[in-house]
Amino acid sequence: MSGFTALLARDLRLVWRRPGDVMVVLAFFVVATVLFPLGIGPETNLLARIAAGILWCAALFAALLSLDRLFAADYEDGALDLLLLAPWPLELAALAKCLAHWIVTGLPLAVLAPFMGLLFGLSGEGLAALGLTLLVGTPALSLIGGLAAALTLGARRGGALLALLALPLCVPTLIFGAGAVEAVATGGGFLTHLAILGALALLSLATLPWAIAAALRQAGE
Amino acid sequence: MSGFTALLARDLRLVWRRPGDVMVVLAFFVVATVLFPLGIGPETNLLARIAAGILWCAALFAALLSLDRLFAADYEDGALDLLLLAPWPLELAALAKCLAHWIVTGLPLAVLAPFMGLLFGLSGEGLAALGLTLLVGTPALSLIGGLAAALTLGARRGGALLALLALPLCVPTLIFGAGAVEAVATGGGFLTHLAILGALALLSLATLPWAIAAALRQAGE
Amino acid sequence: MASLHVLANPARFRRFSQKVLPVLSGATALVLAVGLYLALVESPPDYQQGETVRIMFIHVPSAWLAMAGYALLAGLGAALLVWRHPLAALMARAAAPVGAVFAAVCLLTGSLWGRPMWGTYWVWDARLTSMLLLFFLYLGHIALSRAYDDAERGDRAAAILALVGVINLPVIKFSVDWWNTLHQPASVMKLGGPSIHPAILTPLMVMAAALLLLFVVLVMVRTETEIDRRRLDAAERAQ
Amino acid sequence: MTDLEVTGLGCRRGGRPVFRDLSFSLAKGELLALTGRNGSGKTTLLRALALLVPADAGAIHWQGADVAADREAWRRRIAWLGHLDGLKGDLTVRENVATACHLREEGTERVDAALAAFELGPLASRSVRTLSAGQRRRAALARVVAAGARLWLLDEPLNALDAPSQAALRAALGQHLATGGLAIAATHAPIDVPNARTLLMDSSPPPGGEEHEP
Amino acid sequence: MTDLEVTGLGCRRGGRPVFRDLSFSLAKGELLALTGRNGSGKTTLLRALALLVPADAGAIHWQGADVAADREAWRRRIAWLGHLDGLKGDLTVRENVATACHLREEGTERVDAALAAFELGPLASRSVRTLSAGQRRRAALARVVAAGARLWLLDEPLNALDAPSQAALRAALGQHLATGGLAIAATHAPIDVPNARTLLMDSSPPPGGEEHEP
Ligand code: HEM
Ligand SMILES: Nc1ncnc2c1ncn2[C@@H]1O[C@H](COP(=O)(O)OP(=O)(O)OP(=O)(O)O)[C@@H](O)[C@H]1O
Ligand SMILES: Nc1ncnc2c1ncn2[C@@H]1O[C@H](COP(=O)(O)OP(=O)(O)OP(=O)(O)O)[C@@H](O)[C@H]1O
Ligand SMILES: [Mg+2]
Ligand SMILES: [Mg+2]
Repeated sequence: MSGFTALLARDLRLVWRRPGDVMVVLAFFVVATVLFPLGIGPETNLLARIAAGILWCAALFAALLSLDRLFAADYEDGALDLLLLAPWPLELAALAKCLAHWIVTGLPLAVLAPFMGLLFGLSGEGLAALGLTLLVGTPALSLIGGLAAALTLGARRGGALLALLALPLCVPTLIFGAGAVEAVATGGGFLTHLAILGALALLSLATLPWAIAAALRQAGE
Repeated sequence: MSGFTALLARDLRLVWRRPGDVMVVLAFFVVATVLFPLGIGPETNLLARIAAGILWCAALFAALLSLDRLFAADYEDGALDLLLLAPWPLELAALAKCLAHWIVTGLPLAVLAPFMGLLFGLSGEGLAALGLTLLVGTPALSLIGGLAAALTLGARRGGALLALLALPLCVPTLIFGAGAVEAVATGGGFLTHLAILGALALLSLATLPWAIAAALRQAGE
Repeated sequence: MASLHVLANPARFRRFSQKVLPVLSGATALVLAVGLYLALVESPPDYQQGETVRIMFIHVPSAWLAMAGYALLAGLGAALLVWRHPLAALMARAAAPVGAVFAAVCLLTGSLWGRPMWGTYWVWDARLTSMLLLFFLYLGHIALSRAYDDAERGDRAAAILALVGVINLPVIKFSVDWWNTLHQPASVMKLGGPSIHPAILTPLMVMAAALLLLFVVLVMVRTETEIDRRRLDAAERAQ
Repeated sequence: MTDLEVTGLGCRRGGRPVFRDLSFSLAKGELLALTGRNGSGKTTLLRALALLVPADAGAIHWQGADVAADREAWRRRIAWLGHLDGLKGDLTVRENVATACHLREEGTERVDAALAAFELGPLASRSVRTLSAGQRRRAALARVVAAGARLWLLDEPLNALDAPSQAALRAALGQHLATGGLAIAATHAPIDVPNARTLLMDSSPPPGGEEHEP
Repeated sequence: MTDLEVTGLGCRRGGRPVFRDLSFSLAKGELLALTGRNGSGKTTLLRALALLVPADAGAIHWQGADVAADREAWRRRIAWLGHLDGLKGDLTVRENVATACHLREEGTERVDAALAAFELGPLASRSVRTLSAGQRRRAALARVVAAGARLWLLDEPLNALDAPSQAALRAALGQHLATGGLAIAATHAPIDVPNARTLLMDSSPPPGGEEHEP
């Protein structure tokens, strides 16, 4: 078994031991989307108008809330040292951990979101756009969040401030994700948006594993 | 010095040592609120209409995001045992920790929110209402979140579970907080809402420290 | 109260439930059959809503039982925390998913009903929203009680949550009512007001009794399962 | 005269009984060293004595009174050193020790002596995060000394200490006992102080006797 | 024939030099015991040898080649036991050890023997979260044994172990050395194995010699 597979399998198994954990993230997503109508008021037209933004925001929050322990657990129990000492590239380890996170959060969120869209009265096409953009956009969120999680490990005072830099990195993904759904609502096509989202995800994939690995090495010192 | 003061001072000092942590919460709040104008488009009427709900929701999420380490840090480094063994009521310790959390998140959020409200085109009166309701309402959020944080100690996937537990309980505060700002916008008085928010905060204050202490004792076993 | 106290012992509960369960199950089947007959065959279609009115006979009792179920959880939580009844934890564990299912049934039947009635699966109505929040409270309870390796810790944490939740339930309901009436006074969901015709009221009540019995049977069966599971754990550990 | 009297104590962890029917008593100036196999219940016993873990059965009496009756008075009498150090990485050594005193609602007049006892003077204003394992353990021990409690509950206090620090611990313990204190310490290495008695926790049911987890 | 050759190694932590100009060499079948005061740099040295902490100066050679040249080959040669156990509480003991082997891209054929060496058979399917401190430490040691690496780097391996487990560790170390392995262990207690040499880390600048934190 390659180390990459082993790590992926381990993380998925850890989640499998407590299947409730995935449910919790999804439940959080549902609760969060419900909170916005409670804050804004129950007018159906208004809600349909802002549904895309709300659902994408809630997905971001759900991803972020489940990300903060991504590396911290390994850091605190010493398992991070074992990853740093594994005889294969740390970049792959970073990728495996982000992939495991995406499988247990991004993927289910993309499946669930269209159902929540129903509550907000989105059209059928809008629902499809929502699911697709989330499917394409969430890998970038997992990677960016993974970077923030790695940067905030341990002692460095600057860590928190660096995370502050990572947050705005999510903004483009959100804008194009929410924008795609709205484009559908206003009669436009969403393929351009989807392509841009895909490009963002690929860009993250091509750069962030290195950044995450560097941050993890810092934390190991 | 009483134990309560000592604990409060310790927690504030810990935050003071890492001011970045507070900055991240505030930055999160700003990013989350800025996102909506970006996603929804520049229709001023619409934005002003939903401003209260968005800002209150964002404040709620920001508060929750920072809550998950409230007791977890003490739990993991063994300092919780010292609190459990302190010769004064644990309920006071719970209160001190929630108060410290409020001082470093609720209070700055209440100060910052009116500035963000400007972006949404809220009226002067609406801005005042926003700041005041946050000032009165956020203590309840800190206490409810504190309970969720204490209940999830030692459980995995703390952050998301915490939010799932806390969010439904935060609904009344959210509704009256956002409602107050909207009442101002529609010409109504917001003092009733403020009074209800105050009542909610007092209700939390009167009940939750006991629940938190009970949850902490469980965690110490 | 004294008789309840006797049941606090899991072994005694077993003996009691083994005697009572067959009778209770039979009664449930009987009342359910009568109720379904009354609801589906006997009662007239509504002059406005047509045949879909029959959804109500499931929908409304489910709503009641979901609410009663949470009160039961809180009571069991208090019993666990204050009197340390060992059975209370097992019963709460058994009851929470049952209550959640009734809440889900209420939500599902309601939104299926909403489609023909309101033309949409969902509106942000106060009653709907507060039932949704109750469902979330159930979810939180279930997730928390299963979040620990040590089942007893999960039981007690969930008990604390149930107590706090039940204090908050009226507050949530009140605030949601208030929230909705401000923006959307008197929504579509006004059927006959309190004056329901006996032709509808009778099957409704019989169905409510049937589902209540079903609730009790389910909780008892699940409690027995929980007792067995704990026994098994203990036996394995003692080896 | 025995100050501490433990009778018939029993505890379980995760549904498994860890020990049953444990009785002992301890008088002024005495140290009880808990030894036994890994998993025999030393940590559990210490936590039960501190009332952190509820006991299944039995009672703990201090000078004749049940300690569960007045928990706060009991907590004032004990100082705790766990497996974990209980120090805040962002605070300095002195701040950590002083805060612990404040949290007990006591003054900080013993802090300097306690730091000196473990040669922590030069490290006093370093933040704990930058200390080595043994330096942290010493800071945690200084916290115990500064607490000025009658009964010390120590879980593997020798862990990570170098030889001179072990001697410092022995000296501190000796002085604590000489001034009428009591101590209970879980340990795998002998602690050579006068008036030390040993309680061997034997693991019946054996620590490895369990089978599969459910 | 010396396999490991360390020359002129120097490290700093948080801007302070911890040790300077450290040289030693180690041959097949030898154990190097690192001793010295708390804070003298034992942990730092072990981490530097594993390339977890960058060295200021000096070089580490394995059979003549600089280890920094091929980091992955070097990592394959070492097995690590840190202050922290590096175990996942939600996995069982066996799963933890097996996963560690997989992460090294190795098979799991040595796992059973490693568990047996530390009497972990009966605990193998308990989840680590429910173990006592010493039981966890034993699981971490089993992980090291199962790794099948040439060089063991152990940071205070005796911590929290009871006497029989200490003997088990000694036996495992003895066998590792006898089959041509090398080991470096930071420790405060003597490890009685044949072929053990001791390196006393003396703290110049003394561990307490620093002043205020910058
Ligand atoms: C998801 C959607 C729905 C939810 C969550 C929901 C929830 C509830 C709840 C909680 C109750 C119990 C109220 C009480 O007795 O205090 C209730 C009763 C009732 N619901 Fe619904 N409902 C939904 C949809 C509908 C629809 C579409 C209709 C038909 C138009 C409907 C008709 C009724 C009626 C007739 C009652 C009994 C009225 C009464 O007690 O006076 N519901 N519902
Ligand atoms: N993260 C850090 N930042 C700054 N200084 C550190 C850090 N970690 C350790 N030090 C300092 O480096 C020195 C060496 O620490 P190290 O942990 O290597 O000591 P050690 O010999 O392992 O001690 P012990 O026996 O207590 O484990 C100490 O003076 C310590 O205070
Ligand atoms: N949280 C827990 N849940 C379930 N079982 C536990 C838990 N903590 C400890 N145990 C079990 O209880 C028994 C006693 O553990 P305890 O920690 O008291 O042992 P100990 O004597 O301190 O051992 P050590 O010398 O290793 O520190 C062990 O068999 C252990 O596996
Ligand atoms: Mg122990
Ligand atoms: Mg060290």
